[in-house]
This record gives sequence, structure tokens and C-alpha cells, in this order.
Amino acid sequence: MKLLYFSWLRQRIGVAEESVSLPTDIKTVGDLLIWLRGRSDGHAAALADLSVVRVAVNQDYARAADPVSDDDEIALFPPVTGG
Amino acid sequence: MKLLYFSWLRQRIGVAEESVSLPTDIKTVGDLLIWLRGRSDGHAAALADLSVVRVAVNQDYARAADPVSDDDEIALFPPVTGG
Amino acid sequence: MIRVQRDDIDIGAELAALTGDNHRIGGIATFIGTMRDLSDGQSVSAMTLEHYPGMTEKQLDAIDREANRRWALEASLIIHRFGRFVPGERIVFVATAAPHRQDALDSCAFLIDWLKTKAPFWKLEETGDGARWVDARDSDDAATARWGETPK
Amino acid sequence: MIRVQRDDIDIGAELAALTGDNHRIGGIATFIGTMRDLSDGQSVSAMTLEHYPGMTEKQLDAIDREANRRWALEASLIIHRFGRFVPGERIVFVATAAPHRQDALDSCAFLIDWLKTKAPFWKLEETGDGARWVDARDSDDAATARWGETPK
Repeated sequence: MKLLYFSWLRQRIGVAEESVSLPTDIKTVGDLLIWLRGRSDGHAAALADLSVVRVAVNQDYARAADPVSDDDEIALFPPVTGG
Repeated sequence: MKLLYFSWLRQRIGVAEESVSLPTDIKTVGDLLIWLRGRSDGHAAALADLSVVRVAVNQDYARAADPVSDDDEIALFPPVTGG
Repeated sequence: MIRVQRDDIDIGAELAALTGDNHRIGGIATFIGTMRDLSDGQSVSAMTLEHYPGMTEKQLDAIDREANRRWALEASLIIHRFGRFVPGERIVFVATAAPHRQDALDSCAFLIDWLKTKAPFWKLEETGDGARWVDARDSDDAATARWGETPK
Repeated sequence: MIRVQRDDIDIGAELAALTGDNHRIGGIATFIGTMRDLSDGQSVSAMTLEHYPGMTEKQLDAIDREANRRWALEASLIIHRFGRFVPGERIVFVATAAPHRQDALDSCAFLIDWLKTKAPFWKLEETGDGARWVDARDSDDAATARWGETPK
């Protein structure tokens, strides 16, 4: 799985992108977010408050219950502030 | 009083502009419109249906009850179609 | 600011002049009215826009001031052309600039709705059947009515 | 049509290309978002707009198609810039052209509201106290909500 981080999530985690192999019990976006917290202190800090974390699966917005698989491109970022 | 006519009102009346001396009993926009009908067949035709006649007194929209005087610039025209 | 003119409107130049170096502006809404080649289902080859010189400027100025009173704007512009037009030509240009986008969007819509029903212009269209004066639309009155009372 | 670019936006040229020789167009609504020198009461000297390449284009394209589905448009354009900006610079440009003005005005407002809350961009502002990421605004969510559901 390819993971992308943007804005202050990228800064707190310390990388813009990483590849992970998904454990078989990680089946949803929600599972993934909780699991990612354990990867480093940076991940834990960035993902402490999930109310300010948005997720895209293959470049579409996704919700906690949406499925994820090892082939996906998953992006994590704060609420957007463009325009 | 200076009278101005626009669009098809001008065409039916046959002039774009005319000066009239107001009889003393013509006190309102409504009085004026009825009185103008008597000036010519063109005026009568143009002012037959007052629901499609708009009036400006000194370049501001006016209503039938608004006063008129001999010093005014009065314009008659159909509902506008600009923009 | 308002202007009534025969000449075409240079949108890029007008926008540059309108906003200048004003860094309080966060959003600019504009509307450009252009001449269609179809009107009430009939093909139109040209159109002449008659207006009431003097009243036009007075009314445009009044509604421009009203927009600035209702919304927090940094700049506003109304340009309305008159004379003869062929399809595709620009007829009217409205631009409003504000710190916040909603003020710009709402005031721009207000101004164009108002122009359609209150600015003293009349369209004479040239069709295959000859020239005809365009009738006012009830939908324009309805669009203007939602903004409530405007100054006379 | 949509475009994500670093370069400045030439409004006049974009409008000319958008409308071309299309004489079915009666109205063009546009919105230009520009950088303010003030944000949340604090002076801002510059800003960097980060985005998610790929997703940005995909999302902009989806909402552009949605606007064309909801309104009778003849042409539409979204241009969003990224990179570093100083106050006064254009950030985003939306233009919609339609036979009837209400379609142009409504679709333009729809697009800019949507962009503010769904396009994957993030602002990093440079202030006297250092750089700070801008927080999303609840008012933007509210503005988007009034348009109902949009495609994911």
C-alpha cells in the first residue's frame, strides 16, 4: 500500500510518502488509521485527533468504514483550505 | 414640461421628445398619462395600455400618484430590457 | 464605479484597474452579458440597445451605491454598452471585489438582476421577420424581487 | 475544463478561449480568488499552497462535470494554482457560460463553494510569528452544504 501525507500531517509524520504491507486484519480506513498510530511517535501525534484527519482512497474521499487493500493509494490530510 | 419617449412608445407617438405646457388641473403622473392620450392618435395608441408604460420623473422611476410640475423632465417607456 | 459606453469592454484591463494594488481583496465576482443569436426561439442577426442618457447613469450609480451599502465591498464596477450589437458581443459587465467571496458573489448577482429590470435600456432585435422590440420577462422581475426594496 | 498550474492566470485570454465563437452564450459568471494580506486578523506576507497532484485533477474534473449536469452550461472552466503566492496574486479562477444568466451565476457559486471545501489544497501562511497552516472554516462547509450531495 502506498501512503501519502499532506500539510501538517506530513510534517508531524516526517515523510511525505511511504509504502507499507497491510496486515490481513486491516480491512477498513478506520482500521488503517488506528494501526498507523503504532508506526512511530510522529504517526501517533499526527493521528491523535481523527476528527481533523481526512482520507482519500485512490484519490477519492473515503469514510472510516470504507474498505482498503494493499493495492490502494491512500492519502491522509487535514481538512482542505484551497480556493 | 419636457417629455421624452423611448422604444416603441417613441415609435408610436412619432417623436422622441416634445415640450408641453401643463394645464393646471394635471397634478400627478396618472393625470398626465390620461391627458397625453388626447394629443394625437399616436399618443392614444401608445398609451392605450398603461400596464406596459413606465414613467420616470426627473430620471427617477415614478408611480401614478406621484406629483408632476411644469419644470419636470418626464420620460415614458415600456418595461426595460437591458442587461 | 459605473460607465455607459458605446465601446467594447476589455475585461482584463477593467479588472486590473478595479483591483489595482488592493491586497484586502480575497474574491472578485464578475458577470458578462453577451448577445445571443437566438431570442424566443427565433434567430437574431443583430440588436440595437436604446437607452435614456442621464437616467441610465443616475440609476446605475444609485444601485452601485446600494450594493456597496449592503455588502462589504472593496471595489465595484458596472459597465453597460449601448448601440448596435451582433451575436457574441459583450453588452454588460459587472464586477465586485470583496475580502470575502460571499459578499462578492451576492453583490454581483444583485447588480445584474437589478440591471435587467431597472436600467433604462430597450432591445430592438433584427430577425428574419424584421425588427422587433423585446418584451420584458417576468422571470427578471422575480429575480429582482428577491433582493427586496431598492432605492427609487 | 479544468487546469492545475503554477503559472499566473490570464483572465482575458482564458475568457476568450472559453467562449470562442459560441453565440448561444448569453451570460458568463466568473470568480477570481486572490491572496489577501490579512488572515484571521494577522498580517500575512506570503503563502504556499500545497496540493495532492492527481487527486486535485480528479476531483476538479468530477465537480466540473457535476456542474454541467446540474445546469445548462455552454462552457465551464476551473483553474487552480499551487506554489508560493504573495498578497494580490490570483489563486483560483472559475468561469461558467450559459444561455441564461441564472445558470451561469448559480453554477459559478456552486463551483467556488465546492472548491473551498473539497479540492485537496492546503495553505501555509507566512506571518510575523512564523509559518502556520490555515484551519478549515466551518462557514465554507455550510456554504457547500446548501448545494446538497456532490459526487465523491
